[in-house]
Amino acid sequence: MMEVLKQAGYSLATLMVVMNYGLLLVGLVTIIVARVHGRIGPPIWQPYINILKTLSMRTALSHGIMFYLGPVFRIVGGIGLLFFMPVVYGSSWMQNFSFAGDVILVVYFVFFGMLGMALGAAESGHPYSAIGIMRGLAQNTAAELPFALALMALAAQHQTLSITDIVAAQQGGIAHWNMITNPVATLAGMLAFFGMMMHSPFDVHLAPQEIPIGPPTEFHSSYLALMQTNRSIFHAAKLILFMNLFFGGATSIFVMVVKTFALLMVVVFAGVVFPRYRVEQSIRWFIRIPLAVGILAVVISAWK
Amino acid sequence: MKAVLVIGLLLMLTGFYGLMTRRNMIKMVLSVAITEVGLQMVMITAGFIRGGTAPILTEDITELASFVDPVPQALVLTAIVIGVAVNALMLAFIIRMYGKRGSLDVRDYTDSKW
Amino acid sequence: MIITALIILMGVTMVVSAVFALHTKNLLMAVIAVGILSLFSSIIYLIMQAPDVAMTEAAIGAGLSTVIFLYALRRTTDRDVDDD
Amino acid sequence: MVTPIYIFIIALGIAFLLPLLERAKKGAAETVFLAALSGIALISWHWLFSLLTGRCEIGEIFTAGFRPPFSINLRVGMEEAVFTSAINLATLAGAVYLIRELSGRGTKSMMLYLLFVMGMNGMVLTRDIFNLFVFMEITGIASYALVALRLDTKGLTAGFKYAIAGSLASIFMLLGIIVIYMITGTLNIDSIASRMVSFSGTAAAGFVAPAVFMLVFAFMIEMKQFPANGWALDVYDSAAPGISAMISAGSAGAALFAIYKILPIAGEGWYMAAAITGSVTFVAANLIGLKQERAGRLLGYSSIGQMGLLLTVVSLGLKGSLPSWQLIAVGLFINHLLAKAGLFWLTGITGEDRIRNWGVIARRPFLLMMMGLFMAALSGFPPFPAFWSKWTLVMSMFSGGMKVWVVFILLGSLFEVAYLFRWFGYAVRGGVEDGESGDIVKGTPEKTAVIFFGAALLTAVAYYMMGKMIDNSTLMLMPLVGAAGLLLFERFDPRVRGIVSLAAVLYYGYMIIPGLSGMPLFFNSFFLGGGAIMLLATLHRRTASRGFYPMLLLMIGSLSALALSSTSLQFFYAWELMTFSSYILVLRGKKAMKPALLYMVFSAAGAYLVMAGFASAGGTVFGGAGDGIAGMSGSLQMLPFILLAAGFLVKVAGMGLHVWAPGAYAEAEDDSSAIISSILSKAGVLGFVFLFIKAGTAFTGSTYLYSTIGWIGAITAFFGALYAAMQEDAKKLLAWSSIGQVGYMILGLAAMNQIGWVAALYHSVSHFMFKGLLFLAVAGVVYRTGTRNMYEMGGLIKRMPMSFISVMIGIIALSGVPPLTGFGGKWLLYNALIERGWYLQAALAFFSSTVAFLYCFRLVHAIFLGQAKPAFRKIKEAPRSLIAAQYILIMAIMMFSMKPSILIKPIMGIVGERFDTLLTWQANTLYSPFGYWNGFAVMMVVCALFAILLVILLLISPKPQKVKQFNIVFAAERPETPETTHYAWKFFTPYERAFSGILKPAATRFWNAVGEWAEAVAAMSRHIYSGNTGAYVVQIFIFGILLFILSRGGLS
Amino acid sequence: MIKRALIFLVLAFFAWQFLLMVTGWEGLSGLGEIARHYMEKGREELGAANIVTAIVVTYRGLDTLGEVSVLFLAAAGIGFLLGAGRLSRKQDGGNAGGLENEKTRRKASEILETGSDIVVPAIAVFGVYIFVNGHLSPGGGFQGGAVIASAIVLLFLSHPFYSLNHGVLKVTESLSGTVYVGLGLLGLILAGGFLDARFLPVGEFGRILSAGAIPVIYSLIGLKVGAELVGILEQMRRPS
Repeated sequence: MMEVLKQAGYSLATLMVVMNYGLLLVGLVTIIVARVHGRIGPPIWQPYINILKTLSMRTALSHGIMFYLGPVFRIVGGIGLLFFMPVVYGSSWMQNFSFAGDVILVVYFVFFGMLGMALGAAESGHPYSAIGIMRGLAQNTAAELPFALALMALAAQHQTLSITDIVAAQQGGIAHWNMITNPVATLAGMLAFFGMMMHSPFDVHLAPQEIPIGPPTEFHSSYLALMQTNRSIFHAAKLILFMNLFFGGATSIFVMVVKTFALLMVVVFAGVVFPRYRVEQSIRWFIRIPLAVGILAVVISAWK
Repeated sequence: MKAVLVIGLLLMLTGFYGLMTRRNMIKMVLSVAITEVGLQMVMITAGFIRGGTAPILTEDITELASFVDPVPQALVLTAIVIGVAVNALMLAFIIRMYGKRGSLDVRDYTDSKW
Repeated sequence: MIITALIILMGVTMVVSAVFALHTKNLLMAVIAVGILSLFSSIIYLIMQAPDVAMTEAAIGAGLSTVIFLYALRRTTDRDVDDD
Repeated sequence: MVTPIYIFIIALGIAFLLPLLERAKKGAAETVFLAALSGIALISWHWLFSLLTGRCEIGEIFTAGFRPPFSINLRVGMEEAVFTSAINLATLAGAVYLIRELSGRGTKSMMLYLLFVMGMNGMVLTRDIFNLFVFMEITGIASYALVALRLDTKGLTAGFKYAIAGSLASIFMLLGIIVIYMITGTLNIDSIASRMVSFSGTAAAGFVAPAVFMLVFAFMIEMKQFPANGWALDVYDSAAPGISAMISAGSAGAALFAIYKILPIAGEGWYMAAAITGSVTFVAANLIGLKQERAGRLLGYSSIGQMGLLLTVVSLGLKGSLPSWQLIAVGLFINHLLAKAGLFWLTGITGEDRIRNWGVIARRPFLLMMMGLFMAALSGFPPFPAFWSKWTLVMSMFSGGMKVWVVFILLGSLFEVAYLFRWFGYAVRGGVEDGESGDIVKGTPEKTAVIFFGAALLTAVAYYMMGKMIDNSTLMLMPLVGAAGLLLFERFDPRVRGIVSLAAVLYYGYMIIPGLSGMPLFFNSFFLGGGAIMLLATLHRRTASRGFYPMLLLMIGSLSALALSSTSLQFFYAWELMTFSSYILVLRGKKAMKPALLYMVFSAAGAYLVMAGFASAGGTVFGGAGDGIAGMSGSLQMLPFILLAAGFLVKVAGMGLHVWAPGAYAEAEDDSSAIISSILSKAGVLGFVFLFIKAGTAFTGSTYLYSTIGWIGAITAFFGALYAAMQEDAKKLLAWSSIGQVGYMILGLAAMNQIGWVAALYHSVSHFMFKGLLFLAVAGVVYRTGTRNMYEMGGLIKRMPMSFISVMIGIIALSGVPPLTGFGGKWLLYNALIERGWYLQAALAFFSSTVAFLYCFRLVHAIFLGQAKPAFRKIKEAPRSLIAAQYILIMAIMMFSMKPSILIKPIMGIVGERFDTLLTWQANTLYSPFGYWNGFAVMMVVCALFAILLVILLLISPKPQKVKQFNIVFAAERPETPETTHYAWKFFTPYERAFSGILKPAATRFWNAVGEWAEAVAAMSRHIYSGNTGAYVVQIFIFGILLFILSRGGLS
Repeated sequence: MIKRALIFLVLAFFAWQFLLMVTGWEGLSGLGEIARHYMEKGREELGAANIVTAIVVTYRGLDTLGEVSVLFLAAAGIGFLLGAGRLSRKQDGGNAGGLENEKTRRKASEILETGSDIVVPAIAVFGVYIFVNGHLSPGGGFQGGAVIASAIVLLFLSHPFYSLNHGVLKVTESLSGTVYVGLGLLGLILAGGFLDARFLPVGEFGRILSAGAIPVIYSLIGLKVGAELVGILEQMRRPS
């Protein structure tokens, strides 16, 4: 029992670290995008301001029970993703609850949050919410195809599904990273990653929120605060997942920050130069090149 | 007595021909009748023995080989009666059908098909 | 020998009358032709040593059967239909 | 013993006397007539009984006081006794049925009928070839006249055609007989047969051959062989149904017996030709029957087909190629006799010839039930005689190496099933097309009684045969007994029937489950437990639900029997019972006519594949009695494996063979859908389990076969999910989902390792729970809203919160999101596939499960979220019994999610030592060679997070102001009609567009094309039956030429 | 065109088959097994001179009973078809030709009428003679019956309005048939089997009253056949 409680405490600490890191990253990305566009952009702590602002909102509307449950689902998904994954290799306190499950559990947890989000937004009864959800779901599921293949390629390569074991196998220098030892799988994974991070050009499902209405704006006050928090956690957690899978994991928080930041930059810079895809375009894109790359990855990995 | 055999078979062929080509139902029945006559001739030939006499015993029994075979004759007897009975029945059908439609053409009676 | 010739002669007549019966437009003639055919056949049966059959054929095949046909004709029509 | 001569004495004596009774008291003639028929029947039954009990020897009866061959003799052996008894029974019943018509036409018609019966008896009994001819003429002439009983143009024409064909047959017969007499010097069939042998190969053979040919030709015409059977069809079509019944049942049987006597005379060279002719007729008649729209003629095609089949059996039997052919022939014959007569009789009662209008019968449940029974018998469903015959036939043919024959016979049977059940579909669901809807079918009491008598007799014969054929018949009979017992409750309130059924299932389970172990235990607990829960859900029924509970009970019982079966026959028996009962359940749906037919045709095809599979394995797929599923091991050959796998793939709706499934699952009644989709779909899984156990992996080609099946499973999973996402209809969505989910199970099983099997079985249970839950929830929604289109719903969360929770739990479990049960199945599956090295399949399965997410969301969103429609603002929560069943399932899901080990550990035990042990438990963590999963911990973490975060949210959020659902802003305006803004129709359009390349329903198109092609061939072929007597004559002659060519092929 | 080709094909095929029969035909060189038996033993077994009759009535008696049944059936069938219901062409809207009514039927000439009055009884008596002597000379029940029927035909021709006494006909038809079956039954009870004619003494060869019950049976057959044929003719003649 003590073990569990101790682990829970450690995990909460990890959560705090990652959450703050995630919030900063969000702010940073906003600035970078603004600079690329030739604007100054908001300060880096803008996400904190946003959360505080929304938390202090006094008016609140509720459409029903799912309005509560949706954001909770969502954040459980985000935190769960983080909690079932080792953040720093070798660190005892940053192992979280990774003893409870392997990479399959982790990737399925991605859906948990998505589902909650979708349910909550849909209860609002606003058609744009539904459209946004539909787009998000459609695109994300399509991105899962190359990701699944990349995952299987890794499983074939390492004969394990345990993230810890996969990270362990990549220790000992950059030459051992899956990026090097299994470049095709990494490529497939990264292509999927673009979609999963929902950055441009795969950010069309966020469009309804740009029209001043849609899921995030329909949620407001504390609900929105919860969701924005989650967004940062979720973001960071996905980066950590990919870092663990393809880029040798991290042996310290510092390495983790460097690697995930680099990873994010790739996505952001790759994204800003492309125009936004429509949903069916992005789906088509995923079931062409990334799919082919993924299959190639599996074939090559299984061959060995 | 191959001549009778040939005649019988020729009549049968003629009957087949008529049955296939005639559209008049009475002529179809006539074709059947012709075929039957041919058949009966074949049957009689089958029982014929060269030099044999009719299978009717007399007081002074002669040697048996001098009779023709009586069995086919008995069979033909039956066949004739049955044939005529069936033909008569078919004609009754035709009369009744004619009563319905006023036609003897078999092509006018294709109500049930396919 | 004469008998064979007679049979052949009758046979030819029978086949001819059969063909005639099938081709004539007059059904009455057709029925009568078949009747004649039957009658000839009964003569042949007699020659073939089958008196019982000959009698039956003459009485039933040639006689009553023809009458039945004629009755049937009377109750329908004696006109033929077109064959194709 | 009463000499059978009295049959003729009674018939002739009474027939000659009847005219004198014309003026006698009314009813006297009828009484005498029926008494005479009864007397005739009694004589034959007396013989049959004495022979069966061994009280007498075969009877040889000499006439005229001389021994054969000098006079005509008769024989009553077993075969003769069976045939005359059956014929006399049918004709007696037929006479009772027809008595009003006959008496209305005067004594002449009764005389005709009496002599008709006598003629048939004579045909069976006589041992003299010319006497056979005479009796054939008697039968023939009587039937020519009887065909015209109604004196309408159609009947008269048919009688005339019949007479012409009969005359031709007798001409050829006489020509053959006289030549045979000439060379053998005798007319006695037994002496001829022995003497004919000596002629083969001698100089006389060249002269004899044409005569023998003509003899056989004549009997083939009498047997109505294709294509020389146009006249016969017109006869069945045109005669009064009661007469058609007698011709189809009686005189066809007598003709069959005649040819059975004749073929040995013709010699062995003819057996093959006759068998081929019979098969061609069987296939052709049934094929052409596909296009038939009129009941009488449809039955005509079926009759002719059956005669062809019987001819094949008899010929092959005589040839010595079919070991137990007598049993096959008698079974088929009696089955045909009673079932066909029964259907003709029903046609007579309804008086409706167009099958489209057979909806008239639906208002008479008793008649409809009789019709269903006859249909089942005719299509060879158990327990009817044809089932046992067909099974034995296919077994014998395979063991004799006659595979091609099996193909044709099964093909023909399939056509027959198709058109028979098309008709039955119209009867149940067709309604009445044009007018006259006020008419209620009236049958006179004696007609109804005769039909019931026929059905009862058929059942009795079925019971007798079943006792002879199947091991442990008492156990196998249980489902039928249960269903029949439930029929007694039909008049009670549906709830009473439901409770009785529930009690029956529970009691049966209580009796049977404690004695089981291994796979039978697993599947029985699954089927019976699941069945009980689903039965609970049906208790909301308020409608009459006639026949629902018996069929449901039959289906559950047959599933249990399937799992208990220890021989191939038992398995197939249970399989077919299940097919039939589930077909009826599907057909109960309001718009289920076409889907049910499709279901039936595909199921029948699948069943035939299974049967062929068993046969090709020599009938010994199961080792023998007692060797249940659990006890099997060893390896099969390639062919049986493929056949069985294909058959089971049909049942699990593997991609390409799935076209029946969406309709069948979706169009059944709502609670039936739940049962069919959640329980019945596992029958195919059971099939695969048992097949794979039996086959093992040792045989050649196994690697390719298993990976093929694995791929099919994966592709099925993918397309099932993809199509589900595109459905507008909630039940169709779930139906496609079921198809996809079963794909995972097949994939798991095909992996052939411990993890895969545990995955498949675990997923079966899990799928049962969540899919049953979803279907029941949707059933409740559909019950209240009256629509199945999701876009017509929306916002129901407020009105039906309980159902909403069910659906939400259901979809979380379904989509495989942790912590609920679905995840366990997925996790096990991926591990199994990785172990097997099937990475691509695993990736595809993974992708499928993400696509599953799409439809899951769609289901919950479109029904419960979004904007509510005004029409549904006031609807109530689903009925209590439905909700109760759902919450039982939810509790089960929660329990298994919390502690997966309580489900997985027993399953591991059941899978047992068959494979290398790969899975290990450490406390609550399940270890595979690749990863680990602690379901308990995951559940705890998620619950804790959920609770904590929910509390936080409640603490930090100010008291919210509740707004109405439609209180939304739309481009800065409050929409006037918010309900129109429910975004649900064509929800995943981008997906549809992106995948348009592979979303084309290729399989449906392919099968449609197959169907259309078959129908086109049928439509084309049937035009040879132009109704023109002249053309029929030409066809008869052409048939002669074909037969000749065939015989030459057979001789060489 | 195809049809003609098919018909030609059929005829050619059967012609070929018949040709095979003709070329292979050798004809009987002697009596076969059962024929020999009939010829050798027929006299002592049954005492009939006309072996064909012996075969027809006794050896193959069941055939003959069947044959009589066929005739009976045909008569019943014809009676059923033509007797029941009114024959009206209006049912199907037929037009020309057809049925004659009483007016169009001409009266027969006087000579025919008178002549037939004399000849008809004679023919009938001849018919009876034929079947009574069936076991001795050619002819028998069928031929005799047919002759009697011809007499009636003559009667019909000479007296177009003559109508038969249906009751008598019916009773003859029924009784002769029933008694025939009854005699067969007697054979079963008293002699060797159904239709065995030997329950009456075989008697002296060549006599009318010999050959067991053959003359009796054949006479009944004659009556029966005559009655049936007359019935058929009557039905066919009657213009409804």
